[in-house]
Amino acid sequence: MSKIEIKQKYYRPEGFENQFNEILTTYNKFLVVPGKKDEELEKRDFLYNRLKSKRKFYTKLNNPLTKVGIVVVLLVATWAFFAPWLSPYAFRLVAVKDPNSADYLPPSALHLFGTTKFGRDVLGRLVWGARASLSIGLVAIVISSVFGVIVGIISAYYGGILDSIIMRLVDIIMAFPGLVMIIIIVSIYGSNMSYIMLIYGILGIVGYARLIRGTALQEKSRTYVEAAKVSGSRDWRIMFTHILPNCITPVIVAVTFDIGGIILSLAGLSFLGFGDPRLVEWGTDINIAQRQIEYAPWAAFWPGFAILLAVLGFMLLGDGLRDALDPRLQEKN
Amino acid sequence: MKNVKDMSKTFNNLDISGASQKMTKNDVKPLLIVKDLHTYFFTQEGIVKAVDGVSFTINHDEILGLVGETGCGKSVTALSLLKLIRSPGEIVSGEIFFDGIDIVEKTNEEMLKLRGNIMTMMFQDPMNSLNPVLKVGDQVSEVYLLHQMEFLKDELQKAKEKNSKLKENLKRMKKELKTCSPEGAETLKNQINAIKQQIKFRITINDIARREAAALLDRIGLPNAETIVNRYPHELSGGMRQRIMISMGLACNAKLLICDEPTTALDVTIQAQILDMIRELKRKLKNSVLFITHSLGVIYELCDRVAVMYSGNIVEYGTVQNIFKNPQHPYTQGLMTSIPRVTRESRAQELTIIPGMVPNLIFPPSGCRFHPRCDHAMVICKKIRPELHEMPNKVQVACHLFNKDKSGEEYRKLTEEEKQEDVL
Amino acid sequence: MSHSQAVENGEDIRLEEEAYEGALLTVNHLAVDYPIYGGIFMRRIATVQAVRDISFKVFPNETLGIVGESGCGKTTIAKTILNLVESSKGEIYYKDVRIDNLLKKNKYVRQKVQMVFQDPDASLNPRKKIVDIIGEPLRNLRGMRDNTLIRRRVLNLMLQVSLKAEHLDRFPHEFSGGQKQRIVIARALACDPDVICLDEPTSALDVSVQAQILNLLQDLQRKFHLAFIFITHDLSVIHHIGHRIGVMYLGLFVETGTIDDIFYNTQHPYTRALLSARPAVSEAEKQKKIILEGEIPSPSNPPTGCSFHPRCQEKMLPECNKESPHEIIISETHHVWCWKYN
Amino acid sequence: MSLLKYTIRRFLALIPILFGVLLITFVMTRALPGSPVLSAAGELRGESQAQYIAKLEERYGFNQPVLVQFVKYLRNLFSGDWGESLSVHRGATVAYLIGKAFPRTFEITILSMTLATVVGVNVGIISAVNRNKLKDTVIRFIALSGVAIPIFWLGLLLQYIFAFNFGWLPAGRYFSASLEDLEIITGLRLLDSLLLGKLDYFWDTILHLIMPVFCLAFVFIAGITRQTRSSMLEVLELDYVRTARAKGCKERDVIRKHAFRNALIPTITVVGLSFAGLLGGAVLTETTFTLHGMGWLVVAAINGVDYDIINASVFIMTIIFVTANLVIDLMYGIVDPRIRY
Repeated sequence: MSKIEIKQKYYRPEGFENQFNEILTTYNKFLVVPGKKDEELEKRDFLYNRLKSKRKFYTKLNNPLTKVGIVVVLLVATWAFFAPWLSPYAFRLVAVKDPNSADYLPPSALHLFGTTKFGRDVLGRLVWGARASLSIGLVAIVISSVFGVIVGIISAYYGGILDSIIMRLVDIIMAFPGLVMIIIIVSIYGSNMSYIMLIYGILGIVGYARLIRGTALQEKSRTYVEAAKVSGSRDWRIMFTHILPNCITPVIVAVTFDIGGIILSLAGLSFLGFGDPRLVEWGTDINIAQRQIEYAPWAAFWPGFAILLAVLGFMLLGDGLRDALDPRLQEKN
Repeated sequence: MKNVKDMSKTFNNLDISGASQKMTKNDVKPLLIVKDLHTYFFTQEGIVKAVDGVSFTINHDEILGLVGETGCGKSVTALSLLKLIRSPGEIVSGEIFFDGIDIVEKTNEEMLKLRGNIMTMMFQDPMNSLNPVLKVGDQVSEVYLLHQMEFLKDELQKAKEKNSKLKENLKRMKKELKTCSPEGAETLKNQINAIKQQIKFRITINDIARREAAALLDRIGLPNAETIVNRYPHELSGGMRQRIMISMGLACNAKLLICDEPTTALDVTIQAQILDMIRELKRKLKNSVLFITHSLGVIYELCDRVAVMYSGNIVEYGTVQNIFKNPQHPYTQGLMTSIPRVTRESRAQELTIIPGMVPNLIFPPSGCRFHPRCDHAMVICKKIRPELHEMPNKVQVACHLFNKDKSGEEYRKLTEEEKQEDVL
Repeated sequence: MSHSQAVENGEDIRLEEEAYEGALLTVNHLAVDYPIYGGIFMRRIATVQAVRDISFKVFPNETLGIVGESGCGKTTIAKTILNLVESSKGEIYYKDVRIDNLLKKNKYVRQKVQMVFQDPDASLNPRKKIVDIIGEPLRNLRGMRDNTLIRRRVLNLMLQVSLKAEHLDRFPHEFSGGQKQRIVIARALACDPDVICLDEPTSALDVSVQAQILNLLQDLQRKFHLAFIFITHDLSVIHHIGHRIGVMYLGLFVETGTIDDIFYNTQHPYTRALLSARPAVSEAEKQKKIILEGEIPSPSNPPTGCSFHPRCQEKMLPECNKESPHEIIISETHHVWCWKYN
Repeated sequence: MSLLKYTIRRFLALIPILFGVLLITFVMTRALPGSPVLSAAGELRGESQAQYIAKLEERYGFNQPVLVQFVKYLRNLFSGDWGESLSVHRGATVAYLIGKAFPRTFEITILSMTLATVVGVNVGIISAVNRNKLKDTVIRFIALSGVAIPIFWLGLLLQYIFAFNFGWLPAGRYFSASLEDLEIITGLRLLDSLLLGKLDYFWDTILHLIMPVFCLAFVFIAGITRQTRSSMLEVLELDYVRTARAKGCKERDVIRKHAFRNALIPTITVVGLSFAGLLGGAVLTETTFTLHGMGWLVVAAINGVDYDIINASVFIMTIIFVTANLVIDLMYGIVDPRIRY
């Protein structure tokens, strides 16, 4: 075979050119431009989607418990966001001292849930308290999940000594009794809201690092990672565009659960008296009211109920998400 | 061969002897009759018609092969026979008669007595099909414990009697020891020690079952059966695990053994071993086998008759010799030609292929499910689902090509566009 | 079509290159060890010799088949060539460039030597669109950045493997096994490779789909003058598509030769057993079965001498279990490692 | 690798962890604001107070660099001298205080974990078997509330209802003030009172323990139920369960014999870690019910800046935690024969 023949065959495979041009001239010109779609194609896509049922994820979430969870989370978020409009009393009155009212008043028309120490309205504190809990929870979770994911993926992907060192550090922090450690740190740095956020965030990194390391190790051994290497992807690209999207699901679930966990733990901290005293916070309320539990149970009951509600909301949502996202459960049916 | 003798002996008391076999031979009734079976899965996406009108029979002492591609409903058919279909699946209609028993009408409680006893099933992946935390012996002996309780109790009684006899002997000897001379004492002591080793402290029914399991594994040709019963599945190789799966099926000498792709996960040489073993066992035990596979080669080597499945239907059904020599249905023809053959002539030829792919079972094509991929597709193929017809060479084929009168618009050939109309 | 036009259409841009006649890939005495760690301090306590001593050459337009049962090291060879696994001994050359420890850095060689993996399901990232999957090598190796250009080139590749235009923006789980394998092949073709290692490309597929893929591979080979290293355990497939074959057992070749040599002039007892164990589909192919006893020994502790001797039914010489056999040249193309022919 | 070698290897790996924990705790205690000797100075004011503090600091070596103190502390620790309390219970040795607090914690832990495991595992199985039915939904909801409930709030509610409202149960502490004088044999009050044959003491302790044990158990039942349910669901879909059904096993046997042991493995982790966490002291519960166990001790120590108690109790909690981890891993090997060391 002469070189010319080879070239001809090589560059113009039979029939291919015509086929290609034909398709280009019909509807495919839209296909090669990202984001554009052709009408006929869309029709086909519609037929196709009829098969694969895009609503799968939403139908999975369509579980009574999950729906309750979503509603509760939205409710608590609304309280937190619209607290100034929803609260019957201004922040000054529920945070410091209400001069127009007395300590531990039973529920009445004026104070629907009664009052607590310094005559502060329980309902008002309940609404304002959502702010502290949610903002601390959210900030802490963002810190810990972002850094945890980065550390975990690097540790899993490179392995070796780096992995050993990171994991030993993780072991040490994990081995600490969590609440005790937080109490000690809070005692050292003072119970400032921003410190508390940081402490929860930093301590949480460890858990996320370990969580994502586990799944990333599994993903790392999958063939598509090798295929990406063969396609010339660099390490960072493999880590963050190939492996990360495939192991983010458990992180999403864990984040939902952990927001609840942090709110709960924060309440415990305040209950022990280590919370930020200037903050309107549910745990602090219970701490204040616990000595009067015999005479004014409402003052301790409602904040606790609010904690339960908020945490339960996140837990229900997390549970639903896990069911919906878990590939093992998904493949069945 | 020693093994053969042993086997026939033990299986005699399990009520499957040559004599009873002969009696059933005269009876022309087939062992299993499946009529128009429909098994659907009611999922959120829609109804998956996994098995849609399947009929076949299995005779006594015969291997029926069920061949088809992934997702054509082979395994679901097999699971339906044992009523092991789990929610959201359901046997919608159809009849299954096994040895005169109506399986579809049976309650779950009644099925428990049949499963593993007179009909049993082994699965594709022997690693996942054996419980990883139980010893192999326990898993095999469980079948005895479930279905052979009477037999085991008899054996237990025998063993206990033997034990008590030994104990009496021991007592007598001990008495003698006190009175006898010093020279005789030496030999007596040895005898006593020997007996002591034979006496078991306590014999339970589990011990008997485990002993039977070891004996079974031994008969099946596993070396060191005594030690293998005390191993865990992960300590064995793939071939050994598959043998253990087979032995579980044979423990009660089931009349029907359903093998769901038993050799797919194995290497060629091991596959040859296992096929050889199934063939041997079937020859000795004269039971029937439903062999499910996607490999035409295995079917050709092992089976007597074959049913070719496509997308929940049987399209061709007959003896292996006839179908492999002269396939009639376009799908079977396509399958046959798409296998690379190992002959000098076949090398030069390009493989002829079936275009397209297996249809989705939620929205299957109308009429004949094969028509979108068929070269001979006609208008009628799109409208009416063909029934199985008996052909001159005793092969049953479900295809409109073999209708007698083929004139009129109904038999116009479809164009490519028409074929693909409702295919996604 | 001019050069610039070709580039615009995302067509092949390698216009000026010469067709190459010599060996594209040369493997010399390759050995690969996997260490096993254990003990209190997790030190290396043993090695699995996945590949022990393998040499071969691959020429353009040719399919070299590597046949063997699971655990014999065939996949390891492919991975070593692609530098996914490090070799412990031996050299690998692409043309005359030594590539066994270079591949990670050298984009050019990555373009020229590509791989298709066994399980099409696992080798596609489930969270990426098809256009991104096939376009990945273009971005990384060709440095293409323009999305429209990449889409055009990807569309071109997809048409080559008979995929449709509307598949561009779908995700892998929406495809059947055969289509997935086509996607994988299209990705391997993206940068105009010379050599493609095919690691059991059809073993996860159904018979009819397997035939489609085999035909496609043959077409592509003809079109692009590709060299294939076809790894498989299915002898009928390699009989159909292959030109030369090496039969492997426990990390070593036991017999190499052309199709005619191996199938119609079989020498090694293992090859004979493999051939006979393959289930036949017609009277013409039926052979007397040779049932091998036992299973493949563990590669961490291979038998002494000829590694096949514990299962060999023709072993006759005392050397069999003492020393490993030498390479016996039966004809120019046909080599066998067995004491019988010494 | 043999079990022994594996255990040795794991113990060796513990050394750096324990060392790290000790060091970090030590440094952190020294960073705590205030000084343990401040309270010791008591009534003293002004010049004499400063002098007295300086004298005490000199005596305990607090004026030396932290690292020097740490080395000294380590030496003492391993020779058995855990130091003495400066503020919580001035003059008592740390070993004595912990020896008094730990059995109490241990008693509650054993009781509540036994209850939680038995109930949790069974309820979890029931829930998995009835997946997505009403029973399952109710169980899941209760289990999730158990995880979400603030334990101190639950404690307060129970106190309010049973102690203050109905007066059936005592509100807190281990025993009635009149029955304090029980001889100590093991330190476990329930066991001691039985050994001594003093049933009134026994009954009294039980009444005191009902509420805290229920509180703790409720929370841990929730965790164990959830874990058992999800691992059971996973196992029930596996091939060997299908094999068991094909053999003709009854559904009950399929669950008990084939599925349960495989599903147990993740549950062991949850039980083990909860157990370890509880042994380290349930800070919140002990505070709510004024039970003077480990949790109460450590919080009191932090409040009083009592260096040695903090160090020792954190050290003990860590040891319990890592040992529990090791035991869990060894248990895996017993339950799952695939795991070899």
